[in-house]
Amino acid sequence: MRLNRQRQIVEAHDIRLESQIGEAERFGDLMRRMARENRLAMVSALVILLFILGAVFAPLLSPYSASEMDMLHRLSPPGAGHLLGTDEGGRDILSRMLYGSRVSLLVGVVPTLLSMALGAALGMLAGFAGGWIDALVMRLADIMLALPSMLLAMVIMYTLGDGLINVFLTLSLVNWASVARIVRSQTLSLKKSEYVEAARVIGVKRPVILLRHILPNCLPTLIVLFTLNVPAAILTESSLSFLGLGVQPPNASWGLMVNVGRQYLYNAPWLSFVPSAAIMLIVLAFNFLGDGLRDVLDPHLKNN
Amino acid sequence: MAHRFANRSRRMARQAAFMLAALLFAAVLPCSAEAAEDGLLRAAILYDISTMDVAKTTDNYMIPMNVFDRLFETRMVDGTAQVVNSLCEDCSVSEDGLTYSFTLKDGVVFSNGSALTASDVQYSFERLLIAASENTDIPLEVVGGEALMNGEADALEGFNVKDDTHFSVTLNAPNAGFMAELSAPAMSIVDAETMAQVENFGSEPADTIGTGPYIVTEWVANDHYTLVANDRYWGEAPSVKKVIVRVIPDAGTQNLMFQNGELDIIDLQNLDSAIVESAYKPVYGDRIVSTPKVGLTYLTFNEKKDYLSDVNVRRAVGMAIDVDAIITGIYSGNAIREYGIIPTGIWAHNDALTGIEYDPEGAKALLREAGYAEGEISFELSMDSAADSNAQLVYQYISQFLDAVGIKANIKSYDHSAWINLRMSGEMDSFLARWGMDYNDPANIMFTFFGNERNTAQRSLNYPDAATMARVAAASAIVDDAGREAEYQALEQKIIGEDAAWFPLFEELHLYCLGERVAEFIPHWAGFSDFYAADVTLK
Amino acid sequence: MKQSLLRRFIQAVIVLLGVALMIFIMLRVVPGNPVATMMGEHADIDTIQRMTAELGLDQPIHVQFARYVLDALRGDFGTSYSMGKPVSQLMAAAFGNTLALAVAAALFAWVVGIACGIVAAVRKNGLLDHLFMGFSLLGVSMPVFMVAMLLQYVFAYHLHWLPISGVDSWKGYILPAIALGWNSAGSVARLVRSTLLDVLQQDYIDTARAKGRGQPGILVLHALRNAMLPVMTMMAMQLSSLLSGAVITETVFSINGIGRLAVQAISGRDIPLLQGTALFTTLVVVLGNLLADSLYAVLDPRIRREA
Amino acid sequence: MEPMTLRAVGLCAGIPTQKGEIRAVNDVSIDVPAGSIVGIVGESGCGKSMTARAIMGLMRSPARMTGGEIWLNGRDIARLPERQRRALRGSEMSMIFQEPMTSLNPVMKVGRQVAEAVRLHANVSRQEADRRAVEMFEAVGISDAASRARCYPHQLSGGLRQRVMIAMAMVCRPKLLIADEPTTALDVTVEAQILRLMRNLCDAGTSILLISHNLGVIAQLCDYVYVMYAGRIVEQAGVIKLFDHPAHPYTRGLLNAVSSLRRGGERLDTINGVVPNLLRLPEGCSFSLRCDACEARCAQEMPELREIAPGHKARCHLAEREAWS
Repeated sequence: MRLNRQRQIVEAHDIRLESQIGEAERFGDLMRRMARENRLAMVSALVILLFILGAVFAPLLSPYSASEMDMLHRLSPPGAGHLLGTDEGGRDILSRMLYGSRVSLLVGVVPTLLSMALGAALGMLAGFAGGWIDALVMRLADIMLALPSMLLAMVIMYTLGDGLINVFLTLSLVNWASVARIVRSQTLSLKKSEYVEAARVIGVKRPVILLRHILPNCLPTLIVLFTLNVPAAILTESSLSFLGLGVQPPNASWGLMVNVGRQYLYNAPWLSFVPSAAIMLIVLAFNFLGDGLRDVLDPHLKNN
Repeated sequence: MAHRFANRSRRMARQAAFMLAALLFAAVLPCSAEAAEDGLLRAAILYDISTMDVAKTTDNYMIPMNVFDRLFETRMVDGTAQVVNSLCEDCSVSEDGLTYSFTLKDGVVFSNGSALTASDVQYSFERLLIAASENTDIPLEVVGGEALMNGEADALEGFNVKDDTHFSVTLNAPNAGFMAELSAPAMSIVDAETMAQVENFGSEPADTIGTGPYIVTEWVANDHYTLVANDRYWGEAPSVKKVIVRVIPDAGTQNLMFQNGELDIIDLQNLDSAIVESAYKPVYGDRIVSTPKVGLTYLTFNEKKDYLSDVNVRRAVGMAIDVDAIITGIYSGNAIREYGIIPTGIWAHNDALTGIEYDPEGAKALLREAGYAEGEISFELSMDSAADSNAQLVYQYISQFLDAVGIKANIKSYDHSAWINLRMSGEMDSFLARWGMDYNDPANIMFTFFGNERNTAQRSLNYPDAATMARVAAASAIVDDAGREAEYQALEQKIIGEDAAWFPLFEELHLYCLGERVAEFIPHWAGFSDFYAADVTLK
Repeated sequence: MKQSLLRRFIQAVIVLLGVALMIFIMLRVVPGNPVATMMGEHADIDTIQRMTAELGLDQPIHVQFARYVLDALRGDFGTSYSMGKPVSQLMAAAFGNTLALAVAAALFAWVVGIACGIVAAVRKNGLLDHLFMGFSLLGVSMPVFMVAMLLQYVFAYHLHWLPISGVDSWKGYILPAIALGWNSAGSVARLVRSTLLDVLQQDYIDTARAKGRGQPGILVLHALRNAMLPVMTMMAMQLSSLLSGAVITETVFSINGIGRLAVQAISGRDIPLLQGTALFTTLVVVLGNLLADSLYAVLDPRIRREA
Repeated sequence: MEPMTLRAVGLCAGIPTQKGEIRAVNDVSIDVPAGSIVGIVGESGCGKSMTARAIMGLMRSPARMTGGEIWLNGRDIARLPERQRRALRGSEMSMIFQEPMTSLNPVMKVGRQVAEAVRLHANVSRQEADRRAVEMFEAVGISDAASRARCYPHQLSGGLRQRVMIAMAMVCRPKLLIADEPTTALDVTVEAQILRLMRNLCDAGTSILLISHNLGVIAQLCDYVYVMYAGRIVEQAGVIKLFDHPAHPYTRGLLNAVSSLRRGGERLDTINGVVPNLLRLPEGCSFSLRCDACEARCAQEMPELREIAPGHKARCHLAEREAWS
């Protein structure tokens, strides 16, 4: 009997230990579990890290200065001298990509996150509250969707100046409406589900319901929308540069390089393909990382 | 029983797939570009014209040039642009250079049969001052023009009609370039009788009647317009019987359509010179027509702004820029270096004129002597984002050249309207632009930029020397050509040589490429994109 | 239902007025004088001032706005400064092309998008899943002009299967529709996959399987209908953005559409044309969202009273 | 031997993971005689639901059946191709689940969801299927059946929804009904009605395999009971014999946890320790760690499921001694 008793005490002891460590360790554990189970998500996290490092250490890594024009080697294909070729001004594309990634990564991520946050909040509020709040938010969204975004960008530029912050503001204002509408549609059906009504019955305050019950269920859709809006933001930034908001020549961003490369698509396609491939890569990385996160965090998918 | 349901869905799926394949196959039947009927010329433009009424535009000249005539035309005659008679049979000028007596060609009719008379010419002058018109400066030179425009008079005093084919025009002040001005598209002759009956002259093809070699039969906004040979034309019937000009807003698409045989002529200025060098010159070498785009690409300095008000800074900027490198690097040699204001191809152009040469070290020394520290000077290079790709490259190349001598030229893009607005406000630091000549007379550029205090402010030059500007205004009135030429060249030396008020760069060449169906093409004397369809001969 | 439709109609009018007013205000803030732009390089200041006065642009803003609204109510949307033609006539011609292009692009996008989304969800983490998701991400991150020009270069220029530009025959719509729809297809596929994966985990799917319903039946009758709600919202918004014109595709394939008109209006500060295109876009957005909201009730009975 | 509706022999099912195969169902054999109600009881996670799903062929990927035979009305359906196996679901055998709240398609009328089962297995018109559905609603005790059929799930109470589930399962008169925790989500009064309904169905000729962790429900309804622990059957017997003479310590522990309520007042008897991790099962008897009567032999050697009395088997070395006391 004694043999057994000791074994039981040891087991009981383990259980208590585990519960005390609790939340903090759990997140680390989730990440390790994701790493083990979802190699793709880990590779994506690595790719994103590489891009960030490339942006931060652009001056050290870029073989040439990003704006040095060398008209003799104009539009030369990727090769010995220039790893990714040169652009219409004879500038080294690899260097411009590294410097350009600073703006493009920021422009791709920050305004998208802002517009997602704003859109999700207003969408949930509209869907959950209903009535005049819903009408007000949705009509505001209609106006934002209808207003010509270029005009909106110019208004922001001429009132608040042309800094990068205003590029973020413009892109967030332009994008939140579509996120709001999709989150609202999901909230409408989620709010009727039993666990939400149960929460309401026991008097849980509305914001807590939204955050703890509705938001996690919108997570998969939000992650998908994030991966769709990042490339759109990077490409839209270039149309803002033409208006004088954001990156100005001779500097460059990926979006600007893609659009300027348009005229040379037939005889120098790498001008557009290289930045476009970079955008594609970063989007793939965000997408698989998002999938990985969702699988780990989403209770439904835990069992398989 | 369950299986029947499964079978049915499988059968339906098979039928759908079959239908889809058939549909796809039908769509895939090769459709080659439809063969062009003979006598048809197919051309393309990037942006649609905004009007056919010459009074309401200062750049859409294709329809005015082909559907209307003027008293005179400017034509390339053995290499130089000459003013030749058109509707005007003969013209004589009074001793004091103020009164011009004209004899109209007899028997000329408009395309709707209405006869051309001197009163039509008078109506064409007066119309530019009454209707909401943009081209008032030439008719304003005629006596009573101001009064008519302000409504104090109901006819142009200086214009008197003797009979159907004779009339005379009296100017406020002698202007040697007047006959050249009458060949400008703005001075197209319209029919007074027709104008009284139609309401949509300029927007409806049927109401837009002229005496020219073509009539306009169709204009679908943002899509295309069609010109057909005018069988009542007084002159020689043109080789091209029909012209379809399509609006193709993408240069890449125009390039594909031309190489696919869907266009008979393509304006290569819309394509980047690198593409012209690699895709056109080796393949179509002999079918490329090149002519100077008579005008001037220049870099301005706003003398109201700090740093740019100092002539040493302006000279140093000039010395820092290697214009020849720009011409070879960006324009692949398709441009002529310019040193003054009056561009090559315009009367009184001074070939012997020399200017600031590329000397970066000299520029640095000059700046040091003038007391500027390295990198102290900075100003804004305002770029119109609607400018073509070559121009945008020149901006960046200039910025790099200036950076090399320690001058910070920060490029800032503007959308088209904002750019024009800033320039006209007189507050734009510096910008690069091209002025295309309307008619073959130095005043068309000299007066526009340095004619008076308001003109130079409107171009953000703010040239301070009022005395010189007075001389420029007066130069138009010099009657004898030799004296007038000497005066213009002296003014050029003062404004550019001494004051370096702006930095002239070059005059672009305009390249066109002809399709197999075109035998010969004579471009517009000033290298406009618009051309006389009558100057095209098909095979 | 009738009562809520009336409410929505009133809200639509408010939105239309709101957009029109905001555009007037925005044009005040943004520099650029339409007359100066219209007249180009060679115009001088006197003429510009005279023309500005003639067009009444020097009036105070509320006068201009009131006059615009009154004219609009009478159906007169003014004459475009830059095109010299009545705005309504320009819009009518352009809308025909844009409508055809939008419908073709939407059909392509939704058929391909939903199909790829379903297959990717069913074959989760399989080869097809990664292939389709790769295509959809390619579609989302490749700029529209690149897709358009490549399609044009290969299928029109090299293979001569389809016209390079212009939409005189229905074949002219195929390439632009694919170029325009490609991006939307990518988004729809991504969302369908994600929501479908979520729905396939639900208990009622097991019930359906317990009833003996096969996988295709489950997908169409049970899973898809539940998964479509957020997807349908995205599709409604895609349709309204397609209907408000696609300037890049219209430019590459030389289609006279609303997109080009709108961009021309903005860069030329062509106020009547800008108001016309913006109000049209607002109408399309409002109707699109109204359609989407009312379809919610059809799709999800739980929301029937709400919408 | 009376005809057997269901004979599952040596059923095995598992979930492949990076760390190895989780053997959730390990050599489980279950017989359901015609017209009887057989119960499977055990703590959650012991594999009883997985067994039910294995029999129905509704494994949720990546879980999958790895072995064993399933005889339904004298035919082994385990190896049937999916298409034929599917034809049986809903017609020969059907299943109802624990959560009535989420087991019905929220966007489809309940009547149509039941009619769908009819149309899947009987080649009848839509009207005929609807009629049968309404008829079935009345059979399961749903009042005002016709209008209820036109409602959507969220408009019905939990009890009603479970009745709809039962109607859906029974509409094609299946020989076998598998009920996975049918009344767990319902309150006691509704639970009683549902149990009475199931008893009537059984009397009408449908054999029922009831999965539950609630010994009260098992006692009230079942004729024969299987006790499962850590993926294996540890004891099986007639319901009376099992409740009176439990042979396996685990069964006794379960019964003590329930019976102590009747004695009132004192602390609840609990089985100490936790259900072991299926990946790291202890040597010998899986219950050894938590068993009070554990001996050295139990820790080394896995006991056989031995017949210790007619119709009464137990998987424990000391089973005989317990049976007598």
